[in-house]
Amino acid sequence: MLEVQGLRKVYSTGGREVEALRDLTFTIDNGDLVCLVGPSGCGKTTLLRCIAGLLTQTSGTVKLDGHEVSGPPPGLAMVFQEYGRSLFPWMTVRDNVSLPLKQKRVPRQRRDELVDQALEAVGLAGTESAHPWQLSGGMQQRVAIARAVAYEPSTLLMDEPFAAVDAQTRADLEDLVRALWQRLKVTVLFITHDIDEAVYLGRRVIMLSSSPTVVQDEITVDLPAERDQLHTRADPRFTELRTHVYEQIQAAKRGRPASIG
Amino acid sequence: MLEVQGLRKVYSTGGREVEALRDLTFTIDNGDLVCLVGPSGCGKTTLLRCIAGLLTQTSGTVKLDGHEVSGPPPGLAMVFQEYGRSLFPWMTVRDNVSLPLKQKRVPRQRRDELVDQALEAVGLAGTESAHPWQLSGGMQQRVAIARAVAYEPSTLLMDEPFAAVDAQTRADLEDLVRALWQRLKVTVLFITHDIDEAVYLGRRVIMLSSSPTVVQDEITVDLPAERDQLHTRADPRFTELRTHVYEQIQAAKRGRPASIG
Amino acid sequence: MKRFLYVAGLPILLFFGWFVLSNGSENFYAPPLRDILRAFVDTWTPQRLNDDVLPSLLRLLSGYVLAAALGIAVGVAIGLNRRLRATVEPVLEFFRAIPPPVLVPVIMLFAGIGNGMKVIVIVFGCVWPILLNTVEGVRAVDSVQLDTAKAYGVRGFARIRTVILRSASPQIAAGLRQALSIAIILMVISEMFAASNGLGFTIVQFQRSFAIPEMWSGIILLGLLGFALSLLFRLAESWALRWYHGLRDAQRKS
Amino acid sequence: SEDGGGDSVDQVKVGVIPIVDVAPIYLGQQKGFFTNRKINLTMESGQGGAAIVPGVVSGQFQFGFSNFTSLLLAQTKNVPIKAVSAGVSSVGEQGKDFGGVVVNANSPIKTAADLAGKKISVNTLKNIGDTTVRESVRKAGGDPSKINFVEMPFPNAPAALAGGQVEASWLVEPQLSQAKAAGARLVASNFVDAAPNLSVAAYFTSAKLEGEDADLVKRFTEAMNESLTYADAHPDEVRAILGTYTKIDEKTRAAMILPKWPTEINEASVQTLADLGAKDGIFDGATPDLSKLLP
Amino acid sequence: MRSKALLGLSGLAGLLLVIELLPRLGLVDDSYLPPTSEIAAALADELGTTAFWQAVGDTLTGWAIGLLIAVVAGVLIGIVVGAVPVLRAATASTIEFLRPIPSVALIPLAVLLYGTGLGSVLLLVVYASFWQVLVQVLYGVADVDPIADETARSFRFSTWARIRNVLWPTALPYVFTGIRLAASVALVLAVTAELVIGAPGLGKLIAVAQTSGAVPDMYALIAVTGLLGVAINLAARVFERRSLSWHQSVRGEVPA
Ligand SMILES: Nc1ncnc2c1ncn2[C@@H]1O[C@H](COP(=O)(O)OP(=O)(O)OP(=O)(O)O)[C@@H](O)[C@H]1O
Ligand SMILES: Nc1ncnc2c1ncn2[C@@H]1O[C@H](COP(=O)(O)OP(=O)(O)OP(=O)(O)O)[C@@H](O)[C@H]1O
Ligand SMILES: [Mg+2]
Ligand SMILES: [Mg+2]
Repeated sequence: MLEVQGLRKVYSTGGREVEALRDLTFTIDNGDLVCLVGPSGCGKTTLLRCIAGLLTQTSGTVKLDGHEVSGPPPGLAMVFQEYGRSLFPWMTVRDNVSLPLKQKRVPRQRRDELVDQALEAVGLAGTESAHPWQLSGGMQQRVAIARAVAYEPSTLLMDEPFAAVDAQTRADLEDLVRALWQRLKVTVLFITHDIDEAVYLGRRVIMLSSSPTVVQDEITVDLPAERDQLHTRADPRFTELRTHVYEQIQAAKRGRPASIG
Repeated sequence: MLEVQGLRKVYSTGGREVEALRDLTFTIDNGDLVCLVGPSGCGKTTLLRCIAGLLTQTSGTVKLDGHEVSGPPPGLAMVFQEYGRSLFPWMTVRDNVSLPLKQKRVPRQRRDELVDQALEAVGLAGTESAHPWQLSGGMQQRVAIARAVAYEPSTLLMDEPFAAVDAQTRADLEDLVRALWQRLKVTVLFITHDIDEAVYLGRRVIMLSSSPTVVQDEITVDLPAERDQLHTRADPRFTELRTHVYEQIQAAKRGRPASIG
Repeated sequence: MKRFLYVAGLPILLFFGWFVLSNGSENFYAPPLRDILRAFVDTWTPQRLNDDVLPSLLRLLSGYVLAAALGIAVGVAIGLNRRLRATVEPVLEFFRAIPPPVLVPVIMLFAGIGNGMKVIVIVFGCVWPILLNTVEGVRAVDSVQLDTAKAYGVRGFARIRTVILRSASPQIAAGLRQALSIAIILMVISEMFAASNGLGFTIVQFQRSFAIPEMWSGIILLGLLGFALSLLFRLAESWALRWYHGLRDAQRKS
Repeated sequence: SEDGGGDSVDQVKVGVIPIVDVAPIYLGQQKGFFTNRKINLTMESGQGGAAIVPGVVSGQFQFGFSNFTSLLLAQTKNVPIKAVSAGVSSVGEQGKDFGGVVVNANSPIKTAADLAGKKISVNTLKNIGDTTVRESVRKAGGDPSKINFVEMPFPNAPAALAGGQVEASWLVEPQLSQAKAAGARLVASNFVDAAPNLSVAAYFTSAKLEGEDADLVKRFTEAMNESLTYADAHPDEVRAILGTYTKIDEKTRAAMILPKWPTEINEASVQTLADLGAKDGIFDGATPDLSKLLP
Repeated sequence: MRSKALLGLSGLAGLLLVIELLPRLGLVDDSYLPPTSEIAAALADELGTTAFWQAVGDTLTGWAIGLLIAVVAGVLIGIVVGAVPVLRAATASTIEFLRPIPSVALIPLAVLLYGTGLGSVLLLVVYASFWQVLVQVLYGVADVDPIADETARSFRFSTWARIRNVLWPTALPYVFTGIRLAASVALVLAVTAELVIGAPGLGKLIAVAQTSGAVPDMYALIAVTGLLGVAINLAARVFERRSLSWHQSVRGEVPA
C-alpha cells in the first residue's frame, strides 16, 4: 500500500521559492491502477519523484507497505516525462531496456526474452541495435515504456508516457498497460493530461488542483474491468465520468472546487 | 508558397540505413494552416527539418516562394518536438523568448511588449525570471511556443507542440494558434498525433503513411472558419472528418490505403 | 585526397615557410632547416631509436596509463562526493601548482632514481587534466539520467560504469587528450634528472653540447611523436565515443 | 661603449651560476672594481650553460661564466665565443680541493680505483665532472670505462647518496662540506688528479662583442683580474659576500673549502681537459682549438 | 559554504601533519625533507624580507600576463577553429604536432630572444598554457546540443549571436576547466622559467636555496608556490559558481 500523507514540497533554487505541492494526502492499495490528472505545472511530476524517493519532500511522509520511502524502493519502475533524457545515448535500444534487468540479475536468456517481448509489444521490434538518438520522439518514448514493462515491476510510475505517440499507438499502449496490470497485479500510478485516457485506464482518478496544490477530487471509475477501445469509450457512464473530471480540472484551473455535478 | 517535390531522406549513421521519407510531394499556399498527421516514426519531424533547411534531403526539392531552401529561410519560427533541449538552460524564460526578437532587431520596448504578451497568452506570466529547468515539462513546452509566437513569423512550423500540456491548456493553445494565424496571415505547418486537434485546427490535413513514407491522403477541412471548442467539435461534419482521418491513419499503420469511406 | 590535404596541407606549408625563411640563417641557435633535416637523418638511426626513444616511450606509456587510471578513479570519487571534494581539493590544488622540476627531488627521496621515479613524475604531471575533467564531467551528468539509474536500482559500481563514466566520457576524453601531450613534456623533464638514456635526455644533452641542429631535430621528433600518439588517441576516441559523435553529428551533417 | 673613453658608463649584464665560484665578481662589484672602469654590472643567474651561452651569443648578456669543458665543447661546434678572463681554479691539493668524489662512511669503496664499475652521480653527463673523475680512476689503476655515471644536480646528490641510490657522488662546495659533515667520506679529488692547478672555469664573451668593443672587453678583463686577486687574498670577505647572493648558512660558509682564483688561465691544464674530453669521446671526434678560445 | 571551507582547511592540515610526521618518525631523513615546523619557521623568516615579496610580485606578474594572453588567444582561436569545420580539419595535425613540444625545450630560444627578462617567462608561460585552453575550448564547442544549435539556426541567428548565445554557454564549463588547468600550468612554467633561466621571481629564489643547500627555505618557497595555486583555484571556483549557476554541475550541488 502506498500512503501519501500531508506531502509538501517547496523548491528553492536561485532565490526563487516555488511551493509545488502544498498538502497532499491519499492512499493507493497494492494492485490498484490510479490515474493522476491536473493542470500543467501543478506538481504531478514532483509528486511522482517524491514517491519514487528521488526527491526529498519538504514535509509530510510517503510510505510504501508501511516503510517510509527514502530512496527508490526495489521493484519500482518509472517512465520519466523527459523520456529523451532518461535514455542513455551511449547504449543501444536493447542495452537500454536490458540494463535494469541485468541489475536485477535476471539470467541472460530470460532477459533477452523479456526485452524482445517488450520491444515487440511497443512496436519497436527491429530497432534493437539503434541508438536512442537515431529514433523519432515517439519511438524514444516507447523505448522508455518498454524498459519499464520488461522490468516487471511491482510498482509502476508513469509520467505522461504516451505524450509523443500517435493516436493508434496510444490506444495500443493503453491496452498494453492494462494487460500488464492485470497479468502482474502491479500497482500503477499513471499521470496523464488526457482525460479520456485517465478514465479509460484507471480504476480510480485523482485530480489535483492548480498551485498551491492539494487533492481537488477523486473518483472511482466504475466501468467494467474488461475494457476495450471501442465499447468502453462509447459507454454513457464513460462520458459521464469524463465530463465530471473535465469540470473538476477546469475548476482546478480557475482555482476553486466546482460544484460536483 | 511552400512546394515539396519528390522529397526523399535516407539516414545513414553508424552502419544503419533508414529511409525516413520515400517520396513526398505537396504544396502549401501562403497563409494556409496545414496539419500533418502520421504514425509515430513515419518521418514527420524529418520532413519539418528539411523544410526548415536544417537537414539536407537525399533527393527532391523544397521550395519556399520559388526559392530552393538551403538554410533556414527568414521569418521562420519552429517549435521543436524536443522542447526541453531547444530551450537554453543558461537563460531565463524571458531571455529565451526575447533572444530571437533581439536577433530580428526588434526595438527593446516592442520586444518587451511582445514577450509579455506571448508569455501571458501561454499562461506563463510570472515565470519570466525562472530558468527552463525550474519549470515543469508542460511549462517548458509553453515557453517554446511563446518564443515562436512572440517572433511573429511568416512561416510557423510546429512539431507536436502541445504534447506535454493538459487538456484545458491545450484547448486554449489551439485557439491561440488559430488566432495568431488569422491575425498575421502566417503559413502554419502543424504536426500532431491528435486527430481531433488536426481537424479542429487545420484548413487542410495531410496524412502520411508509415515507413516507407509517402503522402497517404489529404483532406480539406470544410468547417467554418470561425471555430470554437464546443460547437465545432460537436459539428457532425467534424465527426465525419475525424473518422476519415482516423481510418486513413489506421490504414497507414497497416501499410495500405483504406478504401475511402 | 581531400583528407590528406587537410592533414598535411598546413604542416607542409609551415615547413616550407620555415625552410625558406631559415635558409640563410647565420644565427647559431636557429640554423637553417636544411641542416636540421640533415641532422635528423644522421641522428635518429634505428640504433638510436631503439636505445633512446624506446625506453622513453615505455616510460611515457606506463605513466600515461597509470595517470589515466588514477585520474579517472579519483576523479569519479571526488566528483560524486561533495564533502570529499571540499576536503581534498585544496591539497590537490597545492600539488598541482608545484613545478615538477622542484618536485622531482622529493619524489626521488621516496622512489629512487630508476624508471619508477620517471614514471611517477609523468603521472604526477599529467594526472591533473584527467582528474579535473573527470570531476567536472561527473558533476555534469544529466539529472534525469541519474534519476533513471536510481529508480531502476542501478547502483554502486554498475551505476558508475554504465551511467556516470559513459556520460562523462566526452569530457574525460578532453582530459586524456590534454594529458597525452603533457605526458610527453613530462617525459622530457623527468629525463633531465638522473637519466642516462631517453629522448628527453638526448635533447637536453644536445642542447648542452651545443649540437643545435641535432637539438632541433629532436624537438621535431618530439612533435612527430606527439602527432603519432594523438592520431592513435583519436582513433581510440572515435571508437569509444562513437555514440557521442554520432549523436552530435546526426543532425548536423546529414 | 660607443665613445670608448668618454664619460658614459657601460651597462653590462653577466650570466652567472649563483655558486661559490663566482664570488669574486660579486666582491669586485661591491668593491667598485667595475664602476672604476665605467662598468655597471648586473648579474643574471642561470642554471648552467644551457641558459647562459645562448644569452651571451645573442647579446642579451655581454659576458658569461662557464666551465672549460663546456667552453671547449662550444668551440668544437664553432659557437662564436671567446674566453676573456680566468674564472676559478682547483686548489691543487689532494683532499683539500673544493670538489671531489665522496662515498658513504660505511662504503666498501676505499680508493679511487674502487670506483670502477660503480654508480656515480655527476651534475652533468659528458662534461667536466665525468672526464676528470675517470682520470682519477685511471690514475689509481682502475678501469674508467666501467663507471656508470648518472646525472643528478648537486643539491640532490647527497640525498641520493645517503639513500643508496648511487654509490658515490661527485660534489662541489657547499654540498661537499655538507655531505662530509653528514658523514660522507672523500675518496678522490678529481680536479687535482686531472692536472696540477687545473683551470676549471672562465668568463667569456661573444666573438661579436670582442670584435666590436675591444675596449669594454679589456676593461672587464682588468676588473675581473683585480677582483680575482682580491678574492684570493681575502677569504673572509669571500665568505661574507656568499651570504648576500646565496643562502648557504653561516656554519657551512665558515667550514667550506674555497677554490683558488688566479688571474692566469693555466693553458696546459685546459689542454689536458681537451685531451681527456677527446679520450672520453665527448667532442664527437672533433679536436678543440684552444687558440680560438683562449684570449 | 562555511563547512566547505572547514573541510578544505582540514584537508590541508592533514597534509601538514603528514609532512611533520614523516621526518619525525624517521621515515625520511630530515635534512632532505624537514618537518612542517621547520619549513614554517623558514617561511616566517622569508615573509619578513622585501626580496621575498618582490619575488612573489614578479612571479605573479609573469603569471597573470601570460595567463591572460593564453586564455584570450586560446578562447578566440578555439572558438573560431572549433566553429568552422574546415579550419578544424586543416589545423588539427599542426596543433597535435606543436602541442607536445615541451616549453623547457624552448628555453634557449626564449633566452635568445628575451634574455632573462619578463619576455622569456611570458614566452614559456603562454606557450604551455595556451594549449590547455585551446583543447578544452575545442571539446566544449563540439559539445553543443544539436537541438539547441538548430533552434538558433532556425531563428536565423547571426554567426556572432550563435557563438555568444549557444556555443559560448555550452563551452563555458570546459573553458573553466581549461582556465583552471592553464592557471596552474602558467604558475608552474613561470616558476620553472625563473628557476632555469634565472628571471627574477620565486623560482630564482628556489634555485638559490637549492644550490645553497638551504633545504627548509627551499621547501618554504615551494609551499608558497603551492599556496598561490590554492588561492588561484579558490578564486576560479567562486567565479565559476557565479557564471555557471544554471549548469547541472552547479545546480546539482544544491540539495534537492
Ligand atoms: N527543479 C526545480 N526547481 C524549481 N522549481 C521547480 C523545479 N521543478 C519543478 N518546479 C516547479 O514546481 C512546479 C510543479 O512542477 P512539476 O514538474 O511537478 O509539474 P507537473 O505537474 O509535472 O507539470 P506538467 O504537467 O507540465 O509536467 C512548477 O511550478 C515548477 O515551476
Ligand atoms: N538522426 C537519425 N539517425 C538515424 N535515423 C533517424 C534519425 N532521426 C530519425 N531517424 C529515423 O527516421 C525515421 C523518422 O523519424 P522522425 O523523427 O522523422 O519521425 P516522426 O514522424 O517525427 O515520429 P514521432 O511522431 O514519433 O516523433 C525513424 O524511423 C527514425 O528511426
Ligand atoms: Mg510533469
Ligand atoms: Mg517527431
